[in-house]
Amino acid sequence: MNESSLMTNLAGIELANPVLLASGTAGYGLELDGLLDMSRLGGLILKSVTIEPWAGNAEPRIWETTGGMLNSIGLENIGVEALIEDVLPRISEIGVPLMASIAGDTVRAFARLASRLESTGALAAVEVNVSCPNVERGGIQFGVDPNATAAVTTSVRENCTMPVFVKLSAAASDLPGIADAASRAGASGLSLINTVPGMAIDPVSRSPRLGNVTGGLSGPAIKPIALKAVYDCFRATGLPIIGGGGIYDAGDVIEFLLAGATAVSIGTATFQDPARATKIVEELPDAVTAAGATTTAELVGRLRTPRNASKGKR
Amino acid sequence: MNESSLMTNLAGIELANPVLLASGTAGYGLELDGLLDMSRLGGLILKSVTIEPWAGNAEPRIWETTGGMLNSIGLENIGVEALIEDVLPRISEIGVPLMASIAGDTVRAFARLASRLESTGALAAVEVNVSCPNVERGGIQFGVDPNATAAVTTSVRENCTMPVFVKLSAAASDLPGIADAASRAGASGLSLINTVPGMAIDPVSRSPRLGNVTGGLSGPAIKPIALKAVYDCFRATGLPIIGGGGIYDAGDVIEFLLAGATAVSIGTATFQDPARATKIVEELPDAVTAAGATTTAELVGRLRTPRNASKGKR
Amino acid sequence: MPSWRDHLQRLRVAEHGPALVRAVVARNERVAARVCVLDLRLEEDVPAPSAGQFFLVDCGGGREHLLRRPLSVMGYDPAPQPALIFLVEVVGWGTRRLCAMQPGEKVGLLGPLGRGFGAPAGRFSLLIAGGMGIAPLLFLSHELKSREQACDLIAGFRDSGQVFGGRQDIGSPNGVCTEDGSMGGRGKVCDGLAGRLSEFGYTSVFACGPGGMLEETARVCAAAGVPCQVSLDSRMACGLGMCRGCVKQGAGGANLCVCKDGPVFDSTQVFD
Amino acid sequence: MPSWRDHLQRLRVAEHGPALVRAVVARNERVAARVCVLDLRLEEDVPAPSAGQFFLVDCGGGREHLLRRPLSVMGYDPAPQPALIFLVEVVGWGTRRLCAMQPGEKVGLLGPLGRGFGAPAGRFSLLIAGGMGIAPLLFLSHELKSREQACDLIAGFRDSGQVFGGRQDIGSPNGVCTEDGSMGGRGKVCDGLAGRLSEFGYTSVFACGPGGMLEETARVCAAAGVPCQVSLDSRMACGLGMCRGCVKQGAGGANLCVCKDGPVFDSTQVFD
Ligand SMILES: Cc1cc2nc3c(=O)[nH]c(=O)nc-3n(C[C@H](O)[C@H](O)[C@H](O)COP(=O)(O)OP(=O)(O)OC[C@H]3O[C@@H](n4cnc5c(N)ncnc54)[C@H](O)[C@@H]3O)c2cc1C
Ligand SMILES: Cc1cc2nc3c(=O)[nH]c(=O)nc-3n(C[C@H](O)[C@H](O)[C@H](O)COP(=O)(O)OP(=O)(O)OC[C@H]3O[C@@H](n4cnc5c(N)ncnc54)[C@H](O)[C@@H]3O)c2cc1C
Ligand SMILES: Cc1cc2nc3c(=O)[nH]c(=O)nc-3n(C[C@H](O)[C@H](O)[C@H](O)COP(=O)(O)O)c2cc1C
Ligand SMILES: Cc1cc2nc3c(=O)[nH]c(=O)nc-3n(C[C@H](O)[C@H](O)[C@H](O)COP(=O)(O)O)c2cc1C
Ligand code: FES
Ligand code: FES
Repeated sequence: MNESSLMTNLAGIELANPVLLASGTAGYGLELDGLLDMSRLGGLILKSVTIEPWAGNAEPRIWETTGGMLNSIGLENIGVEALIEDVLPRISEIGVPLMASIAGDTVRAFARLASRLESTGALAAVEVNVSCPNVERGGIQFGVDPNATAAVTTSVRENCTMPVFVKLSAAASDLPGIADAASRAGASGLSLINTVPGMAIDPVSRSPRLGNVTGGLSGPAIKPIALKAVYDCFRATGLPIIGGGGIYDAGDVIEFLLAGATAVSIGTATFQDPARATKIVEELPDAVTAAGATTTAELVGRLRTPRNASKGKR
Repeated sequence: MNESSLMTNLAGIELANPVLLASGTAGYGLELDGLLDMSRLGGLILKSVTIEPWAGNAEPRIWETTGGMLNSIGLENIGVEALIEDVLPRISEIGVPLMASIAGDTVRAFARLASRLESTGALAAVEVNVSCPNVERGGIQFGVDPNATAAVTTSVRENCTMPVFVKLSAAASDLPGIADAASRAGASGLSLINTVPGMAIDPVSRSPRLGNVTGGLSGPAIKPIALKAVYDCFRATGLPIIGGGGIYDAGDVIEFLLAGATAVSIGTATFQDPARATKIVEELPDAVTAAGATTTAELVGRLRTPRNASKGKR
Repeated sequence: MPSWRDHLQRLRVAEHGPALVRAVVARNERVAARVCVLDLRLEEDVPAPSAGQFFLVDCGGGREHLLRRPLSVMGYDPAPQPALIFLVEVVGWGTRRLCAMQPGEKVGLLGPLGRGFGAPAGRFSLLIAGGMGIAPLLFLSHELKSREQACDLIAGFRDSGQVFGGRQDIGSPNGVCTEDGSMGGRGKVCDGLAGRLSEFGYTSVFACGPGGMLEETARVCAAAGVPCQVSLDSRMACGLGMCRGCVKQGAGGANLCVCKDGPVFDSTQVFD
Repeated sequence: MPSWRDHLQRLRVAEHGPALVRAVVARNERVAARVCVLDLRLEEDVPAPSAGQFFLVDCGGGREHLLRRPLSVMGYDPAPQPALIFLVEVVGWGTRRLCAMQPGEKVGLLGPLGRGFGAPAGRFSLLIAGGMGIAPLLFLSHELKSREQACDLIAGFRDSGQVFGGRQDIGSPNGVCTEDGSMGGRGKVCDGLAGRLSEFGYTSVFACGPGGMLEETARVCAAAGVPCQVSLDSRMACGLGMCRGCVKQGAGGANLCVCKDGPVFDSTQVFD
């Protein structure tokens, strides 16, 4: 089994393999230089940017939990102009597809960000972050509302020609309905899932562990939730999906592919080991073989569901 | 610090301490006899019952995940008549407050169950399970819809005089809104949270780990999600709350009290150790002292939130 | 549906019911590439287990690996200090942890659980083990022999990395085969079972192993008119019949609660 | 806001940047009730750390405890085989795991990370340590002395369960006190600091310890006109400046990235 077995077509973007670094856990990519061979990645999703630089939330911003972590960074970022001027020229040298992630508190802001980023010619796609649990406006409030999600998607779609991935949260009563709204509004694909809203408290000082009180849960703890989100949305929309949430090894990647993801994103696991994503790329061919396949592409959505999976039999 | 420091008034029910066994992880209580001293519990919430006996879902039904487990039991239960005839007379001997949990696929079914159970005189309260992720109808579909939740609550409220706790799922876009709907419909309190929808896949056989494909996630992995649900719903409604989800030790109990729970439920941790709930009761006075309090009651909702917890500062 | 009345009748048997006890690793011996024998000294007493019963073992997973792992009793020594012997194959986190334990480390146990093997029909029993299924059958063989009831035990393994050939105090199988022929005969343990039943005139069969092997064994026994008891495998959470997590569908669609009503069932309860 | 231009300028320094390496526990010595000294032999080379820099240590938590733990370098020996020395106080899962490690066990390291202490102003430095803050200050004291720059190191601890009095190859503090008086003098390490500064004529102060102690030190130094560098503590995820998890609000509300722009800052950057 060779490297070509990992070739991935993600909504028209050719990736050498389906393994991407997730938004926000790999910064602007440059920080990881020297710690992993970034040219071996399928691609890189940059930290979400807003129009203006943003300072983020009160400290403390992170807390480890059982099998995961909470964060309330609050989208601290350098702003789109600094991204374009300082980051893109240098990170483009790596030679793998780059995706920008955009966040805004108005529909117009998303549209402006998309068109401004498209003009650089340096990006393969844009990810629309309507699911950040850590900002007052424009985050998860958009992503749990089908109309707001559709409005943002439409305006991004109309303001750029790049593939548009809408990143959603699992904290929606009717996630497939929201995915469908994004699909109808012209999304090229979905990105699932963002962190799950949560909190932690110090039982001695009685204070919240995060300065922002609540935050977003990520890591292996949420993997079952993320897998179901991918499974449900793949069945509801058939759109290409970037699946992630708790991925830690190549076996986890196979699970996401089977649930319906075309590519995957590695987030929190990068903290455990900055080189984890490339290790996963190395392990992936064997995991594909173990699953009885010869390419990752042929595993997408190929979960073998039992015949007798009936809910509530008597 | 003595035992009286744990006395709890839960919507008018006097509990010796705030520690309850959760529904579904302690069966009908009788099974645990001899393994823990049940008379030392605050109370016991029985496995959810339906009008007719119910056989549950296809196997396999459980799968361990990082920091938690998935289950898709599908409400297998002996039916309300067997509960009344065979279980209640024997379990009542323990002498701690008992709560029944009821599940149905119509509003009428919930009402019938409540009135039938009230007639026994053996129960301190009823928990309304509108949040089971593992049944085709009448589970989480009710619990993520404010109107359905209100309709079920109203009909239970009108058909019994016991305190009514509505058990909700965190998988709702607007959980505080649903809690509020339950409150307006006459709920005496809330029970938060039921398991979180999720799934797992065998990356070798390509099959789901559960016969029912999807299931509900419980255990420490979901504790941050559960705490936030309690915090949000306490602030939205002020109702007494039975908080739970991933509780493992007395420190976890303090976290839930601070977030706004009046009592707590121990679920999955009972599998790790059938006597865990009573161990928690034993540890609780020290944890209360460590939190700088003299009674559990004075900790309820007393999270110390920072002054500067502003979302998205610049 | 099983009889719920029966189910409830069996509850509240605290006197002879399972116990929560602590044990200390007295010895941990690697007996094959992936298998070890764990001798545990009990710090408190437990009701005497019978063959086919099992314990839920707390491998020290804490919050991170919550569930206890089911392990069949392979040997039990009531005196002078009560001790249990388990056979463990490394398949995942918990069994890896157990096989890495050093003498002196503590383990939490819940048991004995479930219903073990019933009395054999007739005078000559065949015990058929697949993989770690050998553990409860060595215990059964020991029990039968101590009651002077004749039996043969044959054991099949995937490969030599799994073969456990017995130990003096526990006994050993009468024959061993591996699927890849790397040790003992080559083949599956129930190959030629029909011929063996008639040739030696076994009057009762006991089987423990993978599902496919149990089904094949049950089929051959049914055809030959030999009563057969099978011990089932299932994932478990409580081990006490209360969570309904281990339930499997048996003959006629009935719910079989493996941890409480089993793990041993008459093969006709399990297979149509 | 910090200058983002600056931030990005400091990126892509792979040549001298941190490395991901494996190390082997060479020695693990309990030096107080809650504290141990861990000598790690590096299997690969790392850029030479300077005093105040730290490593993110993978304590083997896998999926269950994902984050690496930050530990300051207390000692570094480049030859013959490069080795690092850390001082570890048990406070939770990761530090408990580290302190239980046996010689021969492997540990993953990421580092050296951050910016260490800058050059002292003037000729006579005072180093003030609170708790485990002694680790980087012993390293700094060693560095200063090897450059023949004079310094005194005073160390305060909560109680005797935390006291580390130094080791021959690392050096030791000039004075030790505990808050409960259970070892050395009784009191806090910055009690009477103003008097000490003027009495001995220190020209530069370096401090590492709890937030309150740093603030007090900074205040006294500012009043006395003595330049002061402080090393901050913060929870960390990446250690590389990319997740913004460690960011603290400094003077004038500026964002301080503790892992990358710190942990050492000029006290005026931190406190208004
Ligand atoms: C009644 C009974 C008796 C058993 N006796 C023995 C024995 O004597 N020796 C032995 O080596 N094995 C025995 N097993 C199988 C043993 O329980 C599993 O191999 C073990 O639970 C795997 O745990 P793990 O953490 O290593 O694997 P993981 O795959 O990490 O476990 C994940 C989860 O799945 C469960 N699980 C995985 N495989 C099995 C399985 N085959 N059966 C039940 N649950 C499983 C685990 O308990 C755990 O909850 C028995 C099983 C049962 C039901
Ligand atoms: C730059 C720097 C240098 C440090 N140097 C040392 C040293 O030399 N010796 C020493 O004993 N300790 C040092 N610490 C503190 C040490 O990192 C924590 O005590 C340790 O991370 C606690 O981990 P745990 O798993 O034992 O505790 P847990 O409470 O289980 O940890 C939970 C989470 O919180 C984080 N955390 C908890 N306490 C702290 C803390 N005080 N600082 C940062 N993160 C924390 C952990 O990293 C982990 O992510 C240093 C901290 C920093 C930031
Ligand atoms: C520290 C941190 C920062 C994050 N920042 C962003 C972000 O800026 N934009 C975004 O879309 N997602 C962000 N995420 C979410 C991740 O991209 C990812 O969707 C989530 O963490 C789940 O995946 P994981 O479990 O692999 O980390 C962030 C996550 C973490 C832990
Ligand atoms: C095996 C299993 C069965 C359950 N059955 C029920 C049930 O019948 N009714 C109900 O309301 N909740 C049921 N629950 C949910 C628990 O009561 C509890 O809300 C949930 O597991 C979260 O708490 P925990 O993390 O402490 O387990 C079940 C949970 C498990 C793990
Ligand atoms: S394992 Fe809980 S009922 Fe069998
Ligand atoms: S720890 Fe990630 S930026 Fe500092």
